[in-house]
Amino acid sequence: MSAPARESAVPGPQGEGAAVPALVANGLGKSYGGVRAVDDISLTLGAGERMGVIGPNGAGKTTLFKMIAGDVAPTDGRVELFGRDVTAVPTARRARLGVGRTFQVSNLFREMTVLDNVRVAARGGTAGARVFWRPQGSRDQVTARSRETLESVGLAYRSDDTVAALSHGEQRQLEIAMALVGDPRILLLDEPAAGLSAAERATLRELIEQLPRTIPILLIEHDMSLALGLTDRVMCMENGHHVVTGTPAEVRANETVREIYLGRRDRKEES
Amino acid sequence: APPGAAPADPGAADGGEDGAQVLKVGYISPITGNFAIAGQEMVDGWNLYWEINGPEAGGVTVETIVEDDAGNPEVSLTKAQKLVTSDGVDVVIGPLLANTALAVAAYTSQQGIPNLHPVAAADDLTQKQANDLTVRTGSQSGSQTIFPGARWAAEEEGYETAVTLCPDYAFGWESCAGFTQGFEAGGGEVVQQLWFPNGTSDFSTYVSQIQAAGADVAFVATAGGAPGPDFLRSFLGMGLGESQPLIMNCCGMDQATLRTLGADIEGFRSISYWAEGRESPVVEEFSAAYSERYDGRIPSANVAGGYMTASLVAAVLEENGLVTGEDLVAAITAHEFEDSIFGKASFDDYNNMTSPVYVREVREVDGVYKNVPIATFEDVDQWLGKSPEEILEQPTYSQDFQG
Amino acid sequence: MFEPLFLAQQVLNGLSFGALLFLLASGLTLVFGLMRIINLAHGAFYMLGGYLGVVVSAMTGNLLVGLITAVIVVAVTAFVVEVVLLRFVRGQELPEVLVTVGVSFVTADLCLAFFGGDPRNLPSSVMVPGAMTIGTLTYPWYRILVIGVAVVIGIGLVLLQHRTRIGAVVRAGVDDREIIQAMGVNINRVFTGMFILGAALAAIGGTVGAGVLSIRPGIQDEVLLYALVVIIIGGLGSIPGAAVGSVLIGVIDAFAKAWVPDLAYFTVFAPMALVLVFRPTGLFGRPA
Amino acid sequence: MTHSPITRTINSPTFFYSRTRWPWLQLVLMVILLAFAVALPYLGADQYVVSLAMTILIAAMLAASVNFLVGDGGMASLGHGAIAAASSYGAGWASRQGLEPEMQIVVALGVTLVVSFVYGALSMRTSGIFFLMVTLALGMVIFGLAYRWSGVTGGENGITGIRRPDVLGPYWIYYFFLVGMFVLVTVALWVISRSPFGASLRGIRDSETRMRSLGYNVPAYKLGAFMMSGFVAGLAGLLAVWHTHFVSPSSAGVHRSVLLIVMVILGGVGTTFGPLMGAAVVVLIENVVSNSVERWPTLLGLVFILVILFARKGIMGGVITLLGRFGSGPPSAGPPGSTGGPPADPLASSDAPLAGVSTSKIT
Amino acid sequence: MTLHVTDLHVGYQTARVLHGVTFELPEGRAVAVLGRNGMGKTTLVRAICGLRPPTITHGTITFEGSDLTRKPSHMVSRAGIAFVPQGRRVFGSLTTLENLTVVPRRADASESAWTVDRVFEFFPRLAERQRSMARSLSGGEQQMLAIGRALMTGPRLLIMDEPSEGLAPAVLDVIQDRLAELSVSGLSVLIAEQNVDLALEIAEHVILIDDSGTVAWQGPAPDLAVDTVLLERHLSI
Ligand SMILES: Nc1ncnc2c1ncn2[C@@H]1O[C@H](COP(=O)(O)OP(=O)(O)OP(=O)(O)O)[C@@H](O)[C@H]1O
Ligand SMILES: Nc1ncnc2c1ncn2[C@@H]1O[C@H](COP(=O)(O)OP(=O)(O)OP(=O)(O)O)[C@@H](O)[C@H]1O
Ligand SMILES: [Mg+2]
Ligand SMILES: [Mg+2]
Repeated sequence: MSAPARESAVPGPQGEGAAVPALVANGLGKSYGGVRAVDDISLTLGAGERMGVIGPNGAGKTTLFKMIAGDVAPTDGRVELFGRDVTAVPTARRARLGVGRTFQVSNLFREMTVLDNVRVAARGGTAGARVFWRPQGSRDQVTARSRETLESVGLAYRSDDTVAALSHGEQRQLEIAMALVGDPRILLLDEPAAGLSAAERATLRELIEQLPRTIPILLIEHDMSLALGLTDRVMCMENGHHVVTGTPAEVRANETVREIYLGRRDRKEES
Repeated sequence: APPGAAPADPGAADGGEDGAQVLKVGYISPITGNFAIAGQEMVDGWNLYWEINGPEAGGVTVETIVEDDAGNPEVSLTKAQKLVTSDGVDVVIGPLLANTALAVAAYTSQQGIPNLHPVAAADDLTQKQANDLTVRTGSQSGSQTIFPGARWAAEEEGYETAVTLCPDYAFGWESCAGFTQGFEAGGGEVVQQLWFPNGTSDFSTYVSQIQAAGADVAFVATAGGAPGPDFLRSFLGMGLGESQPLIMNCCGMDQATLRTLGADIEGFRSISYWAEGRESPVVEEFSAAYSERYDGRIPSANVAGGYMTASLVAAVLEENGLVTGEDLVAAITAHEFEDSIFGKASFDDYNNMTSPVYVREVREVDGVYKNVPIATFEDVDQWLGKSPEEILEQPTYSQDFQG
Repeated sequence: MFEPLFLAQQVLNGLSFGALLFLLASGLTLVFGLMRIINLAHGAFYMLGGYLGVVVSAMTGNLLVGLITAVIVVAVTAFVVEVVLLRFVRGQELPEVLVTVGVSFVTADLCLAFFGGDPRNLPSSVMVPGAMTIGTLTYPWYRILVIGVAVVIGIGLVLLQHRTRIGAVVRAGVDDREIIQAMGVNINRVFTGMFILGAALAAIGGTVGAGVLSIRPGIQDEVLLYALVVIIIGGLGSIPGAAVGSVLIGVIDAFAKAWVPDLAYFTVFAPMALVLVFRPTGLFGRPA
Repeated sequence: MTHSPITRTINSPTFFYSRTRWPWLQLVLMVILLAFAVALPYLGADQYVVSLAMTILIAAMLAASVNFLVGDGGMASLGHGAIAAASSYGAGWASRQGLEPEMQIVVALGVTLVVSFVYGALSMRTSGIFFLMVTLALGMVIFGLAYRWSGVTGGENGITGIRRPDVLGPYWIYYFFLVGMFVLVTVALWVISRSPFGASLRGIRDSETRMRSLGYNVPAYKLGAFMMSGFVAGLAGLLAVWHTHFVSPSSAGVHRSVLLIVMVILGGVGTTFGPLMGAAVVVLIENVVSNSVERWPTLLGLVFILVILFARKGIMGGVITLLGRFGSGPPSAGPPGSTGGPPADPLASSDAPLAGVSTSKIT
Repeated sequence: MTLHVTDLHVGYQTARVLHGVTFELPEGRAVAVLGRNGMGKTTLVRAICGLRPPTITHGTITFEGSDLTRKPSHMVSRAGIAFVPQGRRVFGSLTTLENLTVVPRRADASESAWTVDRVFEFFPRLAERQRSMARSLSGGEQQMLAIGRALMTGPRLLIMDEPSEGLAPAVLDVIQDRLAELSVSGLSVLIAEQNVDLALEIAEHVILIDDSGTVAWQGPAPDLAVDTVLLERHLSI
């Protein structure tokens, strides 16, 4: 249908016998009534590749994520994960294929303890989650990994509190832990640093950097040091459209991007 | 035996130390909930008798424990169980509703305790599920009452076609079966039968259908409560009051209906075993006593049932002194009333009351509305002119089987 | 069964029953749809209003006096219930359920103690007498009046919801009570007002409805069930939805009773089950 | 689907109790209750009192099945009375066919599983109030069937004379059997609720969207939970019919289901012994207090209101809070460095009446 | 002085958070509250706005001479304090426009005369989306709406809890500029922020809250901006 337009930077490995790209989005579009939230976006995320998505508020970044994750059915276009067309596959099945994600707005189990949040995330929809004949262990592998992950985001000391008693930033930390704990094969991070203090941002940055390079990451951020500092490529969107894709340096230098998005703060930083 | 627990001793209450004899009565009735008014009336009738005549008969003191079942069969059963095993009553009276009555009767008969029914109308109580310990003491069965009235409608009033509207469950099927058989026995034809589900509150559709059916007479039965007035409101509203002859059953045109609709339904007719407007000293005495205690109200069939049951028990105690168990039942069913509040009453082999049936008309008598008899049929039994065997062998009444 | 006269009459029957259902349901939609309070005492308010309406109209011979008395007494009751009880559990559905069930039990039982168990109807002397006649079709004026009252109330509520700021304030309060208060709205007072309005509508329904359905013990549960069904079919919080749901149920009920009488038990609940299975948010409902 | 946090209040107190918090309390209570239950017939209780205890136990089992669904799954069902009734009718039908009492078990539980499956399948895509209404509608359909399908159900008169197996004949043996079944059901539900499956259910209760994005097949979990809860309800239905030997449409009515939810909330949603407490209060008022108090429905209503006013989390919730005051203090450790300490008294009390919005998910 | 907070102790049922916070906010000035996640910024701000929980156990809050301690939040709002909550919390089932018009305007707010048009001028993006349900707005759009909504009450003091969250960098410039303009007309600002750059640019005065639940440092913003030790110790920068 629509041409697999602008997608360019990393040549797709099609037909070359190389590893299948983790994610291929092809001409994705989404309309809400008259609003065209996303319009003809294509991108390919190769194994181990880290890509940033930036753009002004309301550009369609989150909507794009939702189409990839399966929350929202695209009006046009296709999504492939690990070489498989998943356009019609429901969210849960995509997650079981290995999609891990954070939500822009924390989406947590508010009445449960922090540890239980992570444990439920760790089990995903696997058989382990269906065990009903014995209580959750406190020393099993799932619990151990959950505690480890909490430790790594710096939230271990709150393990036994209910989420409702966490501060906003702490909830954001938990959000990240839940995305990481399930051993995802691809990570979609929607503004993971929002609400985090500088210290926690640094932790987050380390955390992402230390992730195995094999896990491809799609990252939405308004914090430029993360969006540009952690990624190999950056795509900028505006009003649902694709504006430019390139290396962080290229994108930062792009006049349009500076005008519609970055503002003077970034310019100042540079100078 | 149960560990440690002393088994309830049903005989313990009979002989008090001072030799006074006591008949312990457990009285189950819905005093709260949706059927509260009927249930309360049933209790009032019973109490009224003892208040007038004193709590003693034939040297036996009658002690009553009243239990509320709220019209729920499960609760009814629990209460029956409590009365029998915990209070050790000699006889259980009630409950009111047919389904609760059947459930309790099954239990009490199994326990060897007599069970008297002042109001419950289910045919089965004294037919298919009849037993030696269960007596219908204050009412008739659903089909029994309607049968002669229906024949009268065909024979005397000359109606040739009829449409019926009855509730869609056992009581309704039985009432309509009584009507159908009686009407056909009188040479008429039932052209259409309508059934309304329990819980119907808007009757306009059925009224339209009755109107559309265009039969000579409409027979409408309800089990008491709101459906009677609700139906009549629609019926009158559509302007059928003048044009469509109507006959109702006992409970659709009971005092509860008269109290709320009174003047609007003057002249309306119904068939019942109870007629508060009958000119008879016993009825007037009873009526006056009741009115005096219950701010001017006129006794309904429920009150009458309770009162009748009390009179029976009293009469039996007078004659025999304290009797319990099957003896009590035998004594009751052997008793005959020449002139009870229902008229001449006796019992058949299946412990059902054989008594008159009245066709009644709503009239204003001294400023209150009463059902006044315009035709009377004496000695009506529950066999609809057939033999007991025939009736017992036929299928249970339903929409599809009306006898 | 299919003659035009009969059909016309059935349509009117369906419409007037639907109008009655709307009267039962409108207050509940308001409270439940806008405020998300599952007010299980709604039926009890209807009952109380109905009894008062009947008794006072009969005493004064004037329907309007009865209506006003009913509205006032029920509104005061609702005020007490809201301020003394519900306010402490607001937003917590399960405790709300228990409190309103409790209120319903108490109210209904006290009504029984006070008004007795007789079914009560408006005396015909205070009702609009007579019937409308068009050709061979006759239809009671009172039932047409019920349709009229329902239409007026419906329009009023739609205007309230969409043309006044109060509608938006209530919806905002449901979305986030804490924040609307922090924006300077005394949301407790607004909610109390809405709750009282809902109860007052129940009282109007009870009084007007008493000309068609007897008020009696047990009516509170029946009314509540019907009202719930109607607003679920229509979609929570949608007044037009409740109107459509009412008429739909009314008409289905009227025709089903005539055409498929054996299914009359299911005419109310089967449509609801179907709607919910195929459109879980109701006909006019938006996903939450 | 935009997930919005908008309706959420930060810092809202949790409405649901974690069952893990007071294990010793649950244990002690369990032992005390069990000892009392076993001793009851030896304390001179007559048959009626024992029978009343049986009624409570059965109601408590039913309430426990509802409690599991609403406490862990956030699904408040108004159809559990009807499921239990379907099971009772299964047993009743078998008994009418002259089948052995043992066969009743097969028929009753078979019917239960079918009915629960249909319920679950039709309701699993809904939640909150919509779930409530779907289950209500299905319950009404069963109620209608019980009334209308009189060839099988005996219509409104119901089915009488349903016998239980002879081994359970004497009432006190049956009583001990019921105590055993109650313990079994309670323990089973307790285990399930603490299991990974139980945690998954609570996840669904709190956020279905999150669960989907974690890979959970949400409808399947809900269906599973419904089947489990339905099974318990069906079991209770069978035990009920063996107790009263009788079933009628009123047992399928909404009234019963409403009372079940009421028992659960009264006792404390999500607590292990809440259902028993709630059932005991309701059954005792309905059956015992009604002997002496004429206006007992008013009393029952007042009890609901008072319990909620003074213990918003129900009877057991109140007990736990009360013990928490005297007990080891709050379970939460403060953030590192924050001077935790026991809560100051004014805090403990003054938050209560104004505490914000609960996120319990009924709507 | 417009706002006085004196020796404020605040906590929750399960934990005490603030142990004696004292500061002042002069009229037309901006004060920033900084601190790492979970240090109690939101707790402080909510306590001032009269939101519960948390509960104030000790201390006083006065605004323009009147005592606001433990006043219900609508009274606080009517006194002239507007609030941008953390996490946006717009009214999801109202449209963008309704979100702005639903809030009552303060009686004596005429001079500042906030109108829908003026808010739309601030955030043109909102004008485009004015008929959309707020719940369907993007995160950043919701944040703009939350700020616009607070302004619509016509406040004398604007309290913002992390207003920068989710906003694109260019929008922050706009906010900074507009706040500067507004302060000229006497609007005071209290801002809790994670974006330290932004906070230091907007605020003249800074309060640092640390994990003891007390004010670890307060002083002029420029002082903090150059004090790398402080920044490192309390904000890990
Ligand atoms: N369910 C919806 N209905 C209508 N419009 C929607 C819906 N969801 C998103 N939109 C619109 O689509 C546009 C893109 O939204 P999206 O959330 O993808 O933006 P974004 O790029 O993530 O922005 P931000 O940086 O602010 O998070 C917005 O203008 C938003 O209002
Ligand atoms: N409702 C609550 N019950 C108990 N503790 C709470 C509650 N809300 C917050 N807390 C705790 O109080 C402390 C302060 O929280 P607060 O939200 O004020 O932090 P904050 O400084 O705003 O953090 P952030 O930058 O993450 O928003 C935290 O440790 C938090 O866990
Ligand atoms: Mg976004
Ligand atoms: Mg905060």
